[in-house]
Amino acid sequence: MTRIRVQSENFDIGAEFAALTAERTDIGGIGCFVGTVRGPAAAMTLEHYPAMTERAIAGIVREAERRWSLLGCTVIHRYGRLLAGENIVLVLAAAAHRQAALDATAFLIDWLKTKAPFWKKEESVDGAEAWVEARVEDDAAAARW
Amino acid sequence: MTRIRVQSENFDIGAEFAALTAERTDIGGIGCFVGTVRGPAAAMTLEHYPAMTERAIAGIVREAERRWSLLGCTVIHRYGRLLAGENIVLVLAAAAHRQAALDATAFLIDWLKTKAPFWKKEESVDGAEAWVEARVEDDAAAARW
Amino acid sequence: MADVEAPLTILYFAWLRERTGTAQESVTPPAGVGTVGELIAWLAQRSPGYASAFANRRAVRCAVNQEFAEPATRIGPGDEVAFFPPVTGG
Amino acid sequence: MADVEAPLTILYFAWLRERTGTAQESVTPPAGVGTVGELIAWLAQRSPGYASAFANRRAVRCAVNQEFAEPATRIGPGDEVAFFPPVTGG
Repeated sequence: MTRIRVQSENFDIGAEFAALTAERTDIGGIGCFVGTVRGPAAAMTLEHYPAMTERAIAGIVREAERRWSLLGCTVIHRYGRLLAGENIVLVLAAAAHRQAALDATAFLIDWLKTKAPFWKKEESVDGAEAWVEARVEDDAAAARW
Repeated sequence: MTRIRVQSENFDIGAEFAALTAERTDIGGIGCFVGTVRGPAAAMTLEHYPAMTERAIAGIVREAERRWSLLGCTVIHRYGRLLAGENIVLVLAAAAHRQAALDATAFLIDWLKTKAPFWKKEESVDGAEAWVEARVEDDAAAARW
Repeated sequence: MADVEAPLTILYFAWLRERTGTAQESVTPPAGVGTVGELIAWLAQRSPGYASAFANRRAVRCAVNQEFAEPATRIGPGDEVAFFPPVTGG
Repeated sequence: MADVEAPLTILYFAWLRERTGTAQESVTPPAGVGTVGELIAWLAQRSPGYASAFANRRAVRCAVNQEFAEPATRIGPGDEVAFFPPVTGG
């Protein structure tokens, strides 16, 4: 089962694990990644391209499902203004064996970072704003898969 | 902050995330792995070596902290009889950047699998019992780090 | 596909939106504008703000009808073309 | 370190516990038993159950005082020695 949501509100990590694994006895491992707003930024505003975002994420999830035998997958990405420490993104990947679950989790976040249409603007504590620049390391991380 | 627990009762994944990240603004990503009892086994009994278990896990966590700049780490491992679908183990690793969080998570579960003193006995649906054999793949996964 | 003559919907995100001063517009490029690259060249000469938005072509990404596109990607009547910096979500 | 003459605490886990029929015991090995490997050789000749537990030495792991040990690891008076199969937790 694939769940994709793009939303401004926070997500409930425990509830998402429960929804992914409820009534299942074929899962052996669930990999998870949660990305959060890291200081020293006071806040971050995430802009996205609504008409494209869900389909871009769905394409990334399909690619993960093509590469690994996944038994379920959840991607939730927030947009809007988020304070330091708040959750930005949740990735869950369930599989019979841990290696598939862990690899798919890393793949999903690496590709989300470079292929999902989100842009971050950071606010420093003194109120200055700056668009976050794409990192070369992120391209390298996405390209290794 | 390092949290290690060896217990028979289940754990609350959402609460463990919350405890790891509460009041923190230095974390950029949290990696997580949850291992579960996978069918067709009806249940599994986990035996462990109480005097050694926590110190073995603490040694594995120290090794992770030596290799990556972690901002927090949680390992909870259950013992006793667990039904298919139940949680066995939780690993959380928080870091400023996602690669450290994801790598540390994979490292921790790979090393727990081969260096923490737990043994699993599977019960099939017809009541037959058998000790789970160590897998060569697990040794290979632990050795790659 | 023929050169573009019917309106295109163009979207701008992040600092491209700020520099062009436009989030969305409907434009009809002149004959001869048939690819993303040709569209960029035409847009860039419309105003200093647009010129600034497209000054560093290597920093500009594009999607046509919500799929990532290249400078050589052909565009046609009614297409939705979006310009934005390299993505930084996740 | 001298040969073992004082009691050792020995623990058995998983199928080693089942085959020896023992979870924990206190033993005083004879002089000449100063390493894990020597202890295994001595234990294995105590009964058919113990022989069966230690029949495949490659399948037996050991910890001395809660630290993983090798056949060459020396053991001394009062040590806690545990025998178990390769671990399968996680």
